[in-house]
Amino acid sequence: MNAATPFQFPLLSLMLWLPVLGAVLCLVCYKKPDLPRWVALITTALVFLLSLVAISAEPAASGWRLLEDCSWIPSLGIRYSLGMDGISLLLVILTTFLQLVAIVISWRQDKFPVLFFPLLLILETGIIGVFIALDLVLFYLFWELMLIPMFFLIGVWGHEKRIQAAVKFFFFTLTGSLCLLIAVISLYLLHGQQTGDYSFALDALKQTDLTATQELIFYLCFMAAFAVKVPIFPFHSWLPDAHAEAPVAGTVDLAGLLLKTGVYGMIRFAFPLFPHAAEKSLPVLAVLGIIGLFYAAWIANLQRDIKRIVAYSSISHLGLVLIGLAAWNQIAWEGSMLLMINHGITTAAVFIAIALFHRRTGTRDIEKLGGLWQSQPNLSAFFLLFCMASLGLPGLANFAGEILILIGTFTSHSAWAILAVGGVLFSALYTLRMVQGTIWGPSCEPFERQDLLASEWLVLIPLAILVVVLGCYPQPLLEVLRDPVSLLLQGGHP
Amino acid sequence: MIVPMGHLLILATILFLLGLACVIAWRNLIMILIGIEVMLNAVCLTLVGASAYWQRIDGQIMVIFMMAMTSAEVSISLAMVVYLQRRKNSIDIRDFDEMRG
Amino acid sequence: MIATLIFYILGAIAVIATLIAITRRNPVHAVIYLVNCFFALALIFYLLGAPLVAAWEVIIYAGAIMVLFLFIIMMLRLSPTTDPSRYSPRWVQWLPVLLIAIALAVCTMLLTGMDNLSAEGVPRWYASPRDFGYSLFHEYALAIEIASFQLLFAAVGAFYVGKPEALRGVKEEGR
Amino acid sequence: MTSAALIALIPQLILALGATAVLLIGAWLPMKRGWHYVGALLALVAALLSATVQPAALDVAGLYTSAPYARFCSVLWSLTVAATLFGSGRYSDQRRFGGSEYTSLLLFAAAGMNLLSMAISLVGLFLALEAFTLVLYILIAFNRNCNRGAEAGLKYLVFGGIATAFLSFGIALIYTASGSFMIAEAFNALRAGHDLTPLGLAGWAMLLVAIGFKISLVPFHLWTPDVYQGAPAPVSGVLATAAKGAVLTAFLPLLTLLGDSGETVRQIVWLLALVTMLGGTLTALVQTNLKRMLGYSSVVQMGYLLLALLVGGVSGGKALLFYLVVYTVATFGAFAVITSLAQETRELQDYEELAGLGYRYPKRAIALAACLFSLAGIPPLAGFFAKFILFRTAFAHQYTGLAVVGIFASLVSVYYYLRPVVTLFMRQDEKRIDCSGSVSEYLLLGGCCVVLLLCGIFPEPLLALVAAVFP
Amino acid sequence: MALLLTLTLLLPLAGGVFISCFGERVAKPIPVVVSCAAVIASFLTCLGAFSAAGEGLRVVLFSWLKSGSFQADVGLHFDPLAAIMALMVTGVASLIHLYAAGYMHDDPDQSRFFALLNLFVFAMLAIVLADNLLLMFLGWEGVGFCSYGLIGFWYRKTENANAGRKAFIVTRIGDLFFTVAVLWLFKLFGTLSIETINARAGELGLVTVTILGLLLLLGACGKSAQLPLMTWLADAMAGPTPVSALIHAATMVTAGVYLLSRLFPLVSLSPVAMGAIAIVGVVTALYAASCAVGQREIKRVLAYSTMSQVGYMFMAVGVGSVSAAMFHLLTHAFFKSLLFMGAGCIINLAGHENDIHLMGGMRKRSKPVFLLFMAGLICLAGFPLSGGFFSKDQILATAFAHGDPFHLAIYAVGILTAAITSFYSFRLAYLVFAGDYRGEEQGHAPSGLMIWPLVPLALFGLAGGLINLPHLFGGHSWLADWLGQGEEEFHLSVHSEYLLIATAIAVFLIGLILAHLRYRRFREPAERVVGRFLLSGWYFDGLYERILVRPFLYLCRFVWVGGEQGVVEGIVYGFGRTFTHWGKLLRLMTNGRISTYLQGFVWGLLVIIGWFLLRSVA
Repeated sequence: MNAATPFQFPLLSLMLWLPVLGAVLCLVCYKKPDLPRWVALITTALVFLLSLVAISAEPAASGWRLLEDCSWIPSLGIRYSLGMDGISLLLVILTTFLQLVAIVISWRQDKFPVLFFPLLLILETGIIGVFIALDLVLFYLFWELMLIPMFFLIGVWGHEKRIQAAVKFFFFTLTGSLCLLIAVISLYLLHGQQTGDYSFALDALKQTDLTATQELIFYLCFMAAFAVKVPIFPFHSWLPDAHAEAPVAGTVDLAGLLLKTGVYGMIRFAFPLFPHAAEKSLPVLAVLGIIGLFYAAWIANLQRDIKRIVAYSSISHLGLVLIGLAAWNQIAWEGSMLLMINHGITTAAVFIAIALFHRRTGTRDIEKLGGLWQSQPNLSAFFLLFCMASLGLPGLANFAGEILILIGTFTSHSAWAILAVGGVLFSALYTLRMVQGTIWGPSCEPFERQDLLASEWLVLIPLAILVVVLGCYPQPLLEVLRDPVSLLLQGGHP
Repeated sequence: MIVPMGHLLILATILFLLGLACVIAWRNLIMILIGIEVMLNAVCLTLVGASAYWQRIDGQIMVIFMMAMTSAEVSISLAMVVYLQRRKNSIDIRDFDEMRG
Repeated sequence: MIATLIFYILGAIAVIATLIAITRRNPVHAVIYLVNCFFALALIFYLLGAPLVAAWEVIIYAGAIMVLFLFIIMMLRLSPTTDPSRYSPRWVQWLPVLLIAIALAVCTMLLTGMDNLSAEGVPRWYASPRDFGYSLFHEYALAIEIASFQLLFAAVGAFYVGKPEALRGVKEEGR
Repeated sequence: MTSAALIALIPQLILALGATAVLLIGAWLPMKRGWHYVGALLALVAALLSATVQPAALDVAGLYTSAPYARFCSVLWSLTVAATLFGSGRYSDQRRFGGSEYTSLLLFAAAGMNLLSMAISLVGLFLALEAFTLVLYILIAFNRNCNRGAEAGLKYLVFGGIATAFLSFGIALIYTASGSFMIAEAFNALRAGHDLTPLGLAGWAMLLVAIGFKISLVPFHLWTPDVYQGAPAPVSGVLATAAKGAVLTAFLPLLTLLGDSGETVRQIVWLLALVTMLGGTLTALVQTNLKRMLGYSSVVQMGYLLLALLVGGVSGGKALLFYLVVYTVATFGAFAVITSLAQETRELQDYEELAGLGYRYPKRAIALAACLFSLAGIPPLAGFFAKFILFRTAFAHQYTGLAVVGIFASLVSVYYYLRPVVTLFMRQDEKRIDCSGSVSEYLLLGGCCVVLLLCGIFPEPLLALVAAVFP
Repeated sequence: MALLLTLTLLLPLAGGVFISCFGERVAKPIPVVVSCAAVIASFLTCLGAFSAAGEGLRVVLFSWLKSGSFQADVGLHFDPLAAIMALMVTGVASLIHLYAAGYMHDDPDQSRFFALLNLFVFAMLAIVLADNLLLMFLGWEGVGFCSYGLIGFWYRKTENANAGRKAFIVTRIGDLFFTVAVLWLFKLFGTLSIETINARAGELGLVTVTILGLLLLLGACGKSAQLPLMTWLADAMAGPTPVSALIHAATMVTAGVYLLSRLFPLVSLSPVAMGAIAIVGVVTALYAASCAVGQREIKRVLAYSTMSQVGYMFMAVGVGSVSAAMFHLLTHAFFKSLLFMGAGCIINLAGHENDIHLMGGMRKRSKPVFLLFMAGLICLAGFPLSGGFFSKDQILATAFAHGDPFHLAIYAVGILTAAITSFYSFRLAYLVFAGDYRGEEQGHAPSGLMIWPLVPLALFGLAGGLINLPHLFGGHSWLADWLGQGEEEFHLSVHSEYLLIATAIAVFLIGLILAHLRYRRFREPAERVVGRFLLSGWYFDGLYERILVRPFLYLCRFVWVGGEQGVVEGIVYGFGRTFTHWGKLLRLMTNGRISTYLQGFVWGLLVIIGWFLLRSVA
């Protein structure tokens, strides 16, 4: 993975920068308010296709399917190096797909579309970049690049308490990532002093030999950033606000993608760079995961805003993912990755359905909603399907990941797994409560009685198909995940 | 040299700080400017003394520049005084605290 | 020897004059006392072998600047009769100021007095106008230019700021 | 005063003589905006020359040097002034103070700043500093229909005078201790073992007070917000960028020349940096006026820059220059936005008035947002790399504690940089204030944004340039 | 064969998917036709594949989850047990579909109903045919979801929806234990294949087996509404009658029994677990029977009786006779679904009146319904030579045959329960059919589609004894042989068998007579504590409300208000407040006064000078 790799078609860069190009185009043609939509749609569609093309790339011996590496800021030792292995591949595809969905679902966004769509596109670049950057500074740049667009998406196009939510989100994330920055710089300096070559490349920095305390401190700094994004239990309080207040596109990206960047950061950077510290921290992670699993589920039981319910459910699910990571074995990790992807799809789908309900009824209050099956049977059916998926009904998306996590965890740490199983029950509680309050019971009066529009069908059907297919036949994904996961497990662990 | 440099410095310091005291104590713009003049003169004294001590001429030359600078500054300051007097009909600096926080 | 004695006397005069000057209620008196101080300083300069500087001290400071002050004071009719209490600090206000000033003075003097720049071996020094002028217009020619520019633009500024008539047809800045 | 010296001085001469010429001709030829453009042109030419002309001799009459470092700075300041002149046409016309005086004063200020960054002799330093300070007294109070302008002028005048006194006393003391005005010699003479002679320290104390005033370090910073608020927006821009930058660039060699004997001084600078970063940040948090907030932000930024000064030497210098460039562009851009949002009679300063302007004036609002984000150090804007390099340098030179404090401060600072953005974009505008801009302003802002973005994505060229500046 | 088996499983799925996707968009009858066709076809294919069951048939469709050492296929395993069960499920389901076609005839959204019904059949078949526990778990949860959707089918009434949710949650609690058992089994054996597990069960230690057994028991309790997880079944009657007939009588509630019989080789290794199963079964049987006596709604009576009959099945497993369990399961499936559908007809006759105290005289209204219903009732009550009689008797006999006091006690309670059973059966009969109509509703006669499917069920129910006729009556206990347990059946001495049969008949008669005396002519019963106690199912709901639900909600509130809003948010906003507070303080320094600002200068200078002085003194 040095400059010696022969020139190849820069697929990654293309995927990465196409959205920015689209954003620029949108801004250029700001005179006509309709054009940005189309530009955004076409761009995201193209990127999606590109990401599908990326599947064809065969993994090399090093595990990387695609690599790009060229000099960027030599005087600081920063290189422009991208790499994509199985995990990144799946996450990138998820990203491009959900972005497409987000664009289509917010098609009728008529408040300031000139800025809305470019921001979405830039956000996409940021997320993709995070998933494929191999240079720590590059990674950090993309990590921060996700921040501004999301901040504006929440703050400008969000709901009632949007400003507070936006600022809160901004601050939590920034606090974490500044810790990350400090650690990165110090690690870089240390490595430079030891070896003489000042570089931010991941592989180079892996070679740094650190004392236990140094390693622990750096590890904690890294984890601070990732823990906020995941979010791990005590650092989660930005998430419900952000999810609840963001517009539908923002929520889709937040729940579907941004949370995953945290986990990705852990497995790609934090664990491999500081294996010993990581090993020591695993029980803590597991405990935090379990706490988050229960804590969030319990709180979700009392929420009235259905978006908040789903938001807390995300925390809960990622707690499960965390447990899987902490179990540190093939099955659990594959399960975690799978659950990340499935959770991305299901939760995004649930949020979309909720947004559609919201458009029709003008409220997200579980007390005011109800009986929507009467006026919107199709939408409600989708909603029911997605909810069932998210409470882990076998045969639907989430179950596959969850059961793998549970099995993997049980084989190494039975107690954690048993607790986690308990957590799964609570997810049923709040999910059913939400379903109950929304589509069953005596019916509330929606503003618009009409069921689904064409564009909404267009979004919901693929999601539904994915939810079912990924539940019944996740094997291809597992195939893709197997080798990279085992590599990371070896690379990360002494 | 007629006196030790140290004594000169002491004298200069006293003058300088007297000027400073004047600046701090007075609310009257004119008096504040006067205080500044005093401080500058203390500086001139130091420079002259130093040039005598080091037997070098450039200390005195610096004094000339300071005088030029001072006169320039004074002209502007007094113009400002006039201007303020005309605007607010006061040269009490306590009357100029519109901007705060 | 005499010179030294005169120096101390002059120094005392300068300090006292300044002390009185900065405590006068009436700016005019202050200016007058300050002129005294400047004369004393001018003499000290002379004793230190800087006749030109002494001359300029008298001409520029005592002559030009102070007169300018007087002129402005007269022009603005800032007599103490206009409510003296408004402008002048009371003793209560002087007290902390003096404390601070003394503290500073002590510190500075201790600091400056620490390395003794004694006058031994330093001969009398006399900067003749000739070599003064020489070095002024050789080494420091550029500086002269800059100073002259300064004066020019100071004049411009003073003129601009002091322009009596307010501009017509411009609404007062709201804020 | 040799001819080589004159050649080396050409840019500054162009500025000064140009200023005079503009003044004289302007008396006969009263055109308003035209003079701005003439002046901008002159400044540009000066910048161009100082960028291109490589003088034979570095030393200029024993007062100044035309080393690459100095030339880099003079380019920077000349450009700033040129931009100010270019962008403030409409603003000054509406207030009827545009024209030859304004132009010539700014040009002369530019000359002063250039000379200040070039000074190698305390006399030269003193003269240059005074040159543009004097001009700024006038420029701050230049809008004669505004009480706040007058008040700001007064405040700057009083403190400027006192600072001058301190500066000159410091110089005098150093001269007394060393017997020379040439900085290098003087500081060599000041050394006593690995510390300075007491007299030298006394001189340094006075210098520090003066410098602290000029670049507004806590606790000498209190005048800053008031003056920025009262002065006309373009002038505030110059105050916040060039005026401070020039002093900093003159300060860097002073501190560097002390070498290892400057331990005591560095301790004080360390302290100043600490209190400046913390005090400035905390006070800025509660501001509700854009110009005041920018004032405090400039205070905090100076605190960061002190880190680079402490490190000193080549690496510190590089970090300093890079940061200074980025800071100048961003801050200047912010003030340019204020300039361009200003109406006939008033500037929009309070956040309340900015509410929702982002919808009706998206271009300028975005520009402001970009500048503020850059100041906050959020990628992909240049501010990020500026901070990155700065803190990296600090870490590398064992100023870890201060660097961490700095990072913490910049974290908190995000809050007050976000507030205007939030009000611009996320509030509804009730009172539909109308403030149309002019083309030149748009060009200027566009330029700023482009620079910020480019330096944020490809900092390499600027880094290389900065590296080339230090031999 | 493999194809047939696959079709058996997939046909209902196909039907369900088709209806749920296009049901709304096609002409009205099509969904009904499709679903009935799908189920009947699946019944036929099952029948076709039946012969292959003898030597066991295995089909692997595709690999579902494969990761590391873990692998779970979508694989079917068709052995006698599965075969008999599958046949029953599809058969009963077909009849019920037909019945439902009539029952739901004019319901606006039939298609949702039939889609769920088909999906349910699929899920149930998945349980039955699964060759590994994960697939079984899929079916297990699937039936849960379908019953959730079907109980709350008339969702406009909140209590219906609540009943559905309750059913889901309570069964889910049981599922937790099942899940843990599955995980553990994987950890132990490295596979989830049922065969392997059964084969290698012997390797396990006694404690492990016991714990596993108990876990599985709890899982089964959830689905089969046994103590302590039985509270949902009575409420589940809120669903449409065919649903009650199919899910809550014939199939889903017996899934627990099936699970235990499936893993019998494992479970039977632990006497403790077996004992626990038996106790749970018998206690539930008694409890439910007692509740059934007190009920007023006809469907709730049947619900409780279902509960108690399933209790009998558990008891059978507990006393170690899978064949007896399956035997009772089958007969019960027949007569209980018959009873439910009959109840549906009766409710129609009574004009959608549920309360048996407001019925009576139904015999006059519709002869056929009366006959069919009575057929079911006597099976339930254990009328000699009826299917129910034989199956129940075999269970009791097996229990008795152990001979040790524990089993004798179980036998005793079983007998007692039998008495109560026959009592409430005939109570029901008298209240519904005897006398004159006491309500004022004007009912309507059920359509033919609702009558005819009952006939075969009635026949099966009455003649059900034949499939496992004891040797005493000249039978060859075919079922036991078929399940390969013929030889391990206990053979009692002839006279003790006669004794047992005599007691069975005796208790039947006792029940009958008591009911006759009490309910021959209708008397409005006085409100009595006992009555209310039984009516409310021993106040178990209130109890759980108090000891589980409320504390849980308090916990949630505590976590939310105390933890989230109090601590977490508090810390976050605390930071902000602190900073702004300091900012405000510092801001006071900038008060616009030049003199104040000068102070800054002076103090700064003082500090600097002072520090320098200190340094140079030192």
